[in-house]
Amino acid sequence: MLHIRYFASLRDQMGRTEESLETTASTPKALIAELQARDRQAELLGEPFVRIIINDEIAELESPLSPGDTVAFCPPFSGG
Amino acid sequence: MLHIRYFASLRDQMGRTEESLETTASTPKALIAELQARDRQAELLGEPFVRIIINDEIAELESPLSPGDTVAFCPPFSGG
Amino acid sequence: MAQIEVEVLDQPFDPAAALSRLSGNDADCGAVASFLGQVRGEGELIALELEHYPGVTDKALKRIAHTATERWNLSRVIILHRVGRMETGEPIVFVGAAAPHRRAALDATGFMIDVLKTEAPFWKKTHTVSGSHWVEVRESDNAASARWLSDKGVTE
Amino acid sequence: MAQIEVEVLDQPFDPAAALSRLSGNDADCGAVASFLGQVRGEGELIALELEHYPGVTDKALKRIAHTATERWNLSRVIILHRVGRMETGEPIVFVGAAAPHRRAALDATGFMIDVLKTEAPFWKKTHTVSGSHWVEVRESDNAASARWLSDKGVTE
Repeated sequence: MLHIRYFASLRDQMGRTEESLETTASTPKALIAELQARDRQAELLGEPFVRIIINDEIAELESPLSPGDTVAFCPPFSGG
Repeated sequence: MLHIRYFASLRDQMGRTEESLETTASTPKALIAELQARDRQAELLGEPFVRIIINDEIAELESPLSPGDTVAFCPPFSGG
Repeated sequence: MAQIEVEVLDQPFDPAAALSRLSGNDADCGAVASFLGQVRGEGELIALELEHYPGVTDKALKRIAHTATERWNLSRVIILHRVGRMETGEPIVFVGAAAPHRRAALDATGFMIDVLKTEAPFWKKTHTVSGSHWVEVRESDNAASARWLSDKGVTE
Repeated sequence: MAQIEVEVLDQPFDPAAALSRLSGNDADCGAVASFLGQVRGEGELIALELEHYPGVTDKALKRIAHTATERWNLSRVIILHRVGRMETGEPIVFVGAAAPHRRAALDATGFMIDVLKTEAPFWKKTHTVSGSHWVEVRESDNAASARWLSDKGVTE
């Protein structure tokens, strides 16, 4: 199982703040494909500008995922 | 006649703060030559690092001098 | 060892007090550079709202401050960043560096504000009379940050 | 039109207050950069003394501030410079710029402090336990200033 969080405009897009998902996805890339197969709003998660954070560390599309991990999908950062 | 001012280390070197000089020097370069002919401490005034200010404006060795002008000889600026 | 002060705040802060802490009273620190970002009043703006990823932002800011102290010879570094709702003129971010020499202080300050824009999970939303929207990232911000970052990004 | 505040002071000044004036309450100024130089305590230093050319320094600083407002889009500029005798930790110089965008504020601040070092008639003397001497100009200061100046130097 993975914990998934959505931030800012991606939260608006997905219509939810977080969810838990039973999945065997072993990378964010595989997870995104699974979410896209499930619902149309997830289309945007595959865009190159999306930033991925796994267990509070900035990660990549191909970073390894383990059961229990928290994966966050973030739009481009715009602080400062 | 010209008014001459010396600042910081050049004042120490010349042993005076200011002086007035009857001269026909029409550039700082000519004035320096005249001062050097007069006393040995003026040697340093010909060094390339010396900054010249005429009537409160930064000037050059070849800038024109007129009677009554104030010419200041300054070591390199070290503010900030 | 450089002193590092990093804070994510949900209440207004005082940039002048931050500058005073930064300039401190160390004997070894002749140069203090700082940058303050505040809410710019634009046409229809009512308020700016800053969302962040709690825990991750704090860690990201500490990492940026720490990287600055590794790249430059610094005595003190400060990064303060607001979250929540802000009105026109309120401070959003304050970054600064105190150093023995001015180039280190100036460069470290530019580095921290540029890199913060792309490496810390903050998101800005503007509330205007005609609606609310998320602020788009400017390509120039990405370029400014990329200038400082190696392939490895900001180091641990 | 940018606001310009330039002052040569023979008494200590408060950099935090200067930052507050700089950040002001204009709607159009989101970015405020500043640089503070203060007396660095070095081994035997007792005091630093700053001589200047009255009248000329003031004019030189105004020119530098004015040139900054011509080169960058700025809302406010401050240059404050101490003269006289100062102890360790006392502020010597404060320069800063407020602007709609951060790059202008940061670059203008770097420009002003770099150019001030070679274009304004100030001279530093250190008083130490073993004697007094005039501070030598560092070649790196000349290079930093030259980076900004065209053949014509700072414009009228």
